[in-house]
Amino acid sequence: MTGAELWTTAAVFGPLLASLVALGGRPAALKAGLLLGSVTTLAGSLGLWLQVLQHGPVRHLLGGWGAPLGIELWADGFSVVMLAVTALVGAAVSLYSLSYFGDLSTLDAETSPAGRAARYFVPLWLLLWSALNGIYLSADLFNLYVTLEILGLAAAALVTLAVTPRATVAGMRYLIVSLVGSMLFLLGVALLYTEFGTLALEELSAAAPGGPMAATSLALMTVGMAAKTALFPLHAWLPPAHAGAPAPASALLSAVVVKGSFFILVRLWFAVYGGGSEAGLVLMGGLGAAAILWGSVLALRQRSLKRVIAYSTVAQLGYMFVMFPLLAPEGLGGPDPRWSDDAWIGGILLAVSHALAKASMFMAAGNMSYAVARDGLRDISGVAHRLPMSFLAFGLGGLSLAGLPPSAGFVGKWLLLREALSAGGWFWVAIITVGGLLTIAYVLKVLRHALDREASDGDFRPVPRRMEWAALLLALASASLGVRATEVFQVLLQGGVQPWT
Amino acid sequence: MEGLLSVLLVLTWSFPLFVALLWTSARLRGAGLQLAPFAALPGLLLALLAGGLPAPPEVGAPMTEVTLPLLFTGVDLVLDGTGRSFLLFTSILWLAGGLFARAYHATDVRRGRFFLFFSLTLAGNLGLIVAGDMLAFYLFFALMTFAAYGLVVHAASTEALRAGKVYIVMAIVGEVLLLAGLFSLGGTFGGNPAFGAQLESTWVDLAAGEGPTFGGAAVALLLASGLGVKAGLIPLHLWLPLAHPVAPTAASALLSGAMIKAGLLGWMRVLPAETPLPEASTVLLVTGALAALYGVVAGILQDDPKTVLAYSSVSQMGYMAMGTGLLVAHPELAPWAGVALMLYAVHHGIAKGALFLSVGLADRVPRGDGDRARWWILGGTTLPALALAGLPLTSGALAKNTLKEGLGEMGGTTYSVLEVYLPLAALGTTLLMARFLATLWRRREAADPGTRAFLPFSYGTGTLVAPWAALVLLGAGGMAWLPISVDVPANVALPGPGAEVLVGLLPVLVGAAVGWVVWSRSRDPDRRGLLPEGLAGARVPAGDLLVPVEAVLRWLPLPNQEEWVESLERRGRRGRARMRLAARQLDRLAARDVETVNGTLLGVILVALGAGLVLLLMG
Amino acid sequence: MDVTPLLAWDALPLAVVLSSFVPGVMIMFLKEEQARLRNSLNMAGAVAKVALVGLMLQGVAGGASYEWALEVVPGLSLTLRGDALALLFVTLSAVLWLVTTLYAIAYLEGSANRTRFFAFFSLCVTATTGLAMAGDLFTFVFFYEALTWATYPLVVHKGTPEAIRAGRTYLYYTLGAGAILVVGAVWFQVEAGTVQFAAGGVVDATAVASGPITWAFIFAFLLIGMGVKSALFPIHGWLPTAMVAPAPVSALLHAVAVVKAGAFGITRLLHSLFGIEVAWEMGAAVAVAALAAFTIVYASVRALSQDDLKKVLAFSTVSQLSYIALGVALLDPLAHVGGLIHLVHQGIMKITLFFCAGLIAQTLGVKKISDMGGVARRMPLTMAAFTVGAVGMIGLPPVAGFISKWYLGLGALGAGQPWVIGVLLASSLLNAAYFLPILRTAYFDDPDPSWARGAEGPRPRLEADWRLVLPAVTTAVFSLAAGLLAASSWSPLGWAILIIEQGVL
Amino acid sequence: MTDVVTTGLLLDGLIALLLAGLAFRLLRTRDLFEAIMLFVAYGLTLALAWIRVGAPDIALAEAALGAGVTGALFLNAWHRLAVRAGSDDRLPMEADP
Amino acid sequence: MTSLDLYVWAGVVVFLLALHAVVTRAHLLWKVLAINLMGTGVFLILLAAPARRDPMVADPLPQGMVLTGIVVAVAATALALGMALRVMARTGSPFLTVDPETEEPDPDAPEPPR
Repeated sequence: MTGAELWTTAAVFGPLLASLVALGGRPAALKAGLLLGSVTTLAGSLGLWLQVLQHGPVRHLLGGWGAPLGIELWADGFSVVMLAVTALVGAAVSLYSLSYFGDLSTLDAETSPAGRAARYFVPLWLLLWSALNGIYLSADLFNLYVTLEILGLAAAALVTLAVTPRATVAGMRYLIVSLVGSMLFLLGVALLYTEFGTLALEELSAAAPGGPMAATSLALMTVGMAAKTALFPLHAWLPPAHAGAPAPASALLSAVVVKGSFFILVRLWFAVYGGGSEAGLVLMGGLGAAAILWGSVLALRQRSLKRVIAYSTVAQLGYMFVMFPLLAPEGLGGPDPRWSDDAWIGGILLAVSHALAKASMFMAAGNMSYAVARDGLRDISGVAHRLPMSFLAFGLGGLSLAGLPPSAGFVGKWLLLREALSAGGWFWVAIITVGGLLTIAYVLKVLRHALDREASDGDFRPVPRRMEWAALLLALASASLGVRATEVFQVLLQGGVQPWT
Repeated sequence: MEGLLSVLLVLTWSFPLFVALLWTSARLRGAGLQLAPFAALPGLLLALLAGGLPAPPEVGAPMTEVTLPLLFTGVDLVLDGTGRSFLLFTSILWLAGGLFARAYHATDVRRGRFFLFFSLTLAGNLGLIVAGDMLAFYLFFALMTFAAYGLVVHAASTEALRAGKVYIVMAIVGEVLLLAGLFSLGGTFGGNPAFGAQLESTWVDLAAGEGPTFGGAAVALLLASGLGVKAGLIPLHLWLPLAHPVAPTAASALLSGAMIKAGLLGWMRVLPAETPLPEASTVLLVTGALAALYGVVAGILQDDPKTVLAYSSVSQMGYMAMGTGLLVAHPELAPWAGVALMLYAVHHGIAKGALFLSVGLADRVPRGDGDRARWWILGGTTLPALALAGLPLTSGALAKNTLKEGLGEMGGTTYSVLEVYLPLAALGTTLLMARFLATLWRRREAADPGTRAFLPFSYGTGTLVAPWAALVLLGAGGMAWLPISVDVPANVALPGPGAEVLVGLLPVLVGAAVGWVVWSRSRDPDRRGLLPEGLAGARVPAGDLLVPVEAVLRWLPLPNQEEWVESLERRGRRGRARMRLAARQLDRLAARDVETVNGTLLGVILVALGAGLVLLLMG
Repeated sequence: MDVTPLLAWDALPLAVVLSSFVPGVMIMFLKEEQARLRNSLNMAGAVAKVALVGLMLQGVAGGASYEWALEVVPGLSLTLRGDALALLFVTLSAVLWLVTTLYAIAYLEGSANRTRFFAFFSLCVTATTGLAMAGDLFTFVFFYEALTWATYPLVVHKGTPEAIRAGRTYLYYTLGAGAILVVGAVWFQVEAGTVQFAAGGVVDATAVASGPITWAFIFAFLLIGMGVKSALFPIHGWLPTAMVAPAPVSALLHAVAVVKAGAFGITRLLHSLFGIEVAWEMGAAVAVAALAAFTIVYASVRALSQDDLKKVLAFSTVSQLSYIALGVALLDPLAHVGGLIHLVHQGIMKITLFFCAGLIAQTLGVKKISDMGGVARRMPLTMAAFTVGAVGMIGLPPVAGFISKWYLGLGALGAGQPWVIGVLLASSLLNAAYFLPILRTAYFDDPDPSWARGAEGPRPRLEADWRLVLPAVTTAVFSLAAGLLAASSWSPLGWAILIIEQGVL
Repeated sequence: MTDVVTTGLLLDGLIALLLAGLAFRLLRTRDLFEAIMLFVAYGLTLALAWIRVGAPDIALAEAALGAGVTGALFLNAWHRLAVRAGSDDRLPMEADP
Repeated sequence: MTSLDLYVWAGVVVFLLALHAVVTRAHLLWKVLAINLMGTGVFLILLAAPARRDPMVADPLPQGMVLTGIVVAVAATALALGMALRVMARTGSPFLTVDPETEEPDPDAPEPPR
């Protein structure tokens, strides 16, 4: 087995195996599953990272069969970065979930709701992890469809682990949106296959899809993925679902699950379709801009902690779509459009930064509501003085989101701005800037309540240290990534925007 | 000897500073209190020792010099002839004042604070005399000015605080004007010119219009008026008549005797000696002449002896302003005018000091001791008063005659005018002195709150009387020592003691006669008012011009800043309220986010897509 | 110890930055009760920083220059450069950080959340030293924005509604302008092709002439970004509000870090990016000068009507800061000297004033000027220090403030802008008008009888905790010394002249 | 041949129409049980269609999974709903709100 | 018009009808039904449309995909029905609405006017 094969196998099948282990249901099985999943994905992503950095994109034919029937795994810089971020977030969330549901060794899975939640959470999460890694490493459309479907089902199930009616409804709505999205995607796949007779991304890319059928299929897949990514105006399912889920699930959903469909979108638009059409890119950017504004404004108006963060996800996802028009600053004319490295690195850095920061913020928020047993902004008054580490984590996460140094968000925004300014795209400049300010405003709103000392005399339930550390470590990673963004830069250039040309 | 002088040159101002520094430590404060009255001794010593030196080869050349290159922007300390004269009488005055104050404030609970500011002011006053460059002068000048505030408001009464306010406001205005002038000089020179040749060449450039700001005359007027606040030049004298009566007696003596001379010294130092500036000269001459006369008129209409003396200072400084005016316009007059000005300064400083101390002494005459003591005081006081009036054979006459001598050299219209003006002014001074003696006689009670506690005359005699007597004697016997105290250049011959005795005697006699007539015809049972019937009700309020100025300021509708800010904030609140309203509407919209967007929008998008799909498939 | 090898160590700037960063991060993970360890870490960091800065000073005075860079993404790197100009600011913040740390330890004794406070306190200084030594605009903006958020927890430290409001105002202003700064910086990079700082600027005069409007906008964006921290007129509002923070924070805000970062930024903008000649040709420098001049007068007028001592000091800061901008915007080396030395002078004088205000508030509970009657009798050392600061602010000799004013004035005349003299003098007048009444009240009014020392318990030897008094007196002595010994080569003035001579401005 | 082709086309048209009609009916009806029954019927029709397009193995899977298992799942859900609806009249079985 | 075209058309019609129903029918079970129908619509297209190019050769890839798709659809249906039943159990309603009577106080309720 070559290195690449080993690492890809570890990344995809490690968590799957772990999920099976965790199905055992006993605390030891849950712990073993989490450990196995974290270790295999961390090792797999690190190994692949080095591999890709040194040798460029790598491929792995599962079982030795080639297309069309064999399953091919394929990794370039983009895959590896997403894989690594997911591994980081996943490891932290795994650590977090060890304590979130209570002491696993004393939990009675049969009678206590927390025990039941824990028993479902761990295998579901590991399954989800495997699916996500599968998405990042998929080389063909059908594979993407299957992993996407698993991802959607597991994610929706995670939301419903929270027992409140609100969360249940939100989870159901999420499931429906997700299934409809998958159907749209599958329809698009069908059309593509009809037209080109292949599903392998590389071959499709070589065919340079064009014409009405290809356009329709791209439109269908885009709508489907946009619904799953909660791109404005298809975002409405997200806030109740992400806010309603248990904290570790919220962290996963907001940080990495939406990135799965985002990953597919980027692959489709740029790797397969060579950028699609200019108007289409601007439309995506415009939707992203609208998402930034609308999500931020609504985040500002929320009165519960997790809702603020959930709406913030809507807004931050907008940034990743603002990347779309900036990627091709000189238009798509000609066979080989000049892709902008600035926009590419900047956009992906923002995605990475958002993933780390959002996970830490949801975990920190989980700690705060864990301590006060409530979730309203007014209920967490004074929590900064009781949970300084969680508060710090939230603050650091917030500053990453807002794109303040030393976070990767700062470097990412700098690069995006540089591209926008070089291209004279003042609209994008304004959106990026205003979005950052609105981010500050809603993060500040939470900090303000947390800092309020006058009302800090309620009952506090002690928060396990492990949960605080998980949030803080991730926040620190997100806040300090900017200093070493060059690592991400190097690996992202392996393959780049359009890896098959 | 040279080394000793250098050390003294530094000690002159640093010793008082050191004494002041002791105040910051609670333990050493007592020692500081003991040392403060003698803090002027190094200065006096320096002046006396330098007097014994052989005269320097040329006028204005330094007798001794120290450069402290690290200090400030590099400080030159210089003692030249002018400086020695000023240092001499100034340190004498400070010594006398300090000793007087030590006794006078013996039971004052705030005497610690008094001597703190006393030492600081002293450091500034002596420092500016030995300052050899522009910025060093300004440094000490500012120190003196601001520290003296503490002396003015020492009593902390309402009047004292008002006087202090006026004093400090005018002082700051003066500082600003002075600094503006210094900037112009510095900007022309490109740094900080030393007094003497460097400054003179700066003036040459300025007068030639090469300065970055104004012409020479304007700069000279800026400097003159900035220093003129200290010198009590009309109309910048407003603080003088307010501050003198309320300040402790010793402080008044120092303010009037020593500190206002700093203004004069400043004029002599910074204004050009060889570059004629006719416009500036005219202004100085006219305001000086006005001040000389106005001081007399306003002074006669006062009741408080210290206020009378204050106006007398205004009047006397008017003479010195005239002298300076001549100096600025007529470089050829420089030696004469310079000598005359210095004589004036020394003479007036000592005499005025003596007069002020008299008031303080009179305050402390115990009631039981009656009139005999008062007669003694009055008798002693008359001597410096007469000297001030210019009685022949006194220091005043010497100063006046020297000035005339110089003017005679010059001739011309100015001389003719002055020939008439000066005797008239002398007459006025005599009348003012008469009025002062009368008000002093009437004064019965201590004016200084906080020192009302009865002091046995016997206790205070030694310490209170000794400095007073010393100053009286020095003031009266000035003729004997005054010429030695001033370096007289070879081309200037001081007039002898007998010169113009008759001319000089006349105004004094006339003044005394008028005083006698008014005295004897007064309807006042005490016959002590010494004010003609017609003027009995007329009074100039102390601080004269200030009264209308204050009225105007009160009347001016100055914009109320707080109201303005308030209105801005009101507007901000209204804006915020509007924003809240908009936000609530947004909330309503957002509450429908889920249903609205999910249902309608999703439906529309999907149906549109489906329709497009069908069309494509058909095609 | 032989320090020669250290003197040639290129990573000295990084060591200076880390000397506060490392303790700061360590403190973040300490428990609230570990006060001794926390204080030791803090003081060790502060002393180490001063020592390292001392080394660099020695090196730079001998003509050396330090540069350290870390690539962030290709084309953008964090560059730290220790040259004479950077060291002017670094020395100021290192020294003042040391005294402020001592002060803060005593000031906050026994209060809550000290771990957070001191951690961010260290981070603040880290950011400040970082931006002081920034070798390019990217690094500058990096630390500049970091400074903003690092200060926020300090401003809201008290956790009162008022403090939280002030924190919000602070962030809205600074981050709002920070966003504009980032756009300006990126735009600058796009147009100029570089973000390097270089003496005399990196902007080509002919490029400016061909696209004057673009460059005017870039300048305006950058100026707004820098101007908000240096509290230029329309964007100064956060500073008086932020005075609700504890006294050591105010000291940090007003003297050591935040506002200085802005003023230093304006210096960099005018000299290292555009170059002062180009800035004058564009008309940008004169705009800065005019804005600064207006701010000087306007803020002083606002200070006149305040009764809260710290608020007066805050408005005074707004006014005094613009001296720096004014000085560096004029086209004359003497004016640059004036502006640069005021960077230091304002710092040491204002920190003295805030120390004293904090001392008085802490010891006597007095915060309003109208309640300050007779404070001088109860706290003579404090008021002596305060007097030095106030006199310096007015610009009276021999305190440092006069030296600044003198060089500014001479420079203004040299640059052919005599109107500046009027502004300086008006400012002096106004400063006197609001500082002198404070002194009068403190020295000449009668004290509150309840203040008598030892009213409860034994009479302490000193008027207050020595760790509070010592910093105030120290900085007061600095203020005096910076004026009295201005002509020495190690004074701020001497160093500023070295900066001009070495041509690093 | 033509007949075969025509017959085949007719059959395919019938199946296609049936698919569309069943789908339309089951999505429009207000009766849940009827809808589920229609869905099972739809599934079986679909299996026919799979045979017609030449995928008999899929037809098998469709009949077993698509119609059989899914239908059973729906019936189970309907049953539970009906049981609850009997005790709780707030559970509508038919109408949209 | 071949028979394959007919199936493609049937797939399109079913897909669109089902899509419409997913959006417009509020009842969860109908939504799940509709999603199933959407899937079958896609399967029809997937099998029939590519085959139009060369009806004689059976293409194994779409068949494999549809087979997998059916399995996935069953799994999804099972999960969806389970969740729908949970929704009904927890909210007492088969619709995607939250009944205010059973819901805990809304943390997002507007603050009372001051």
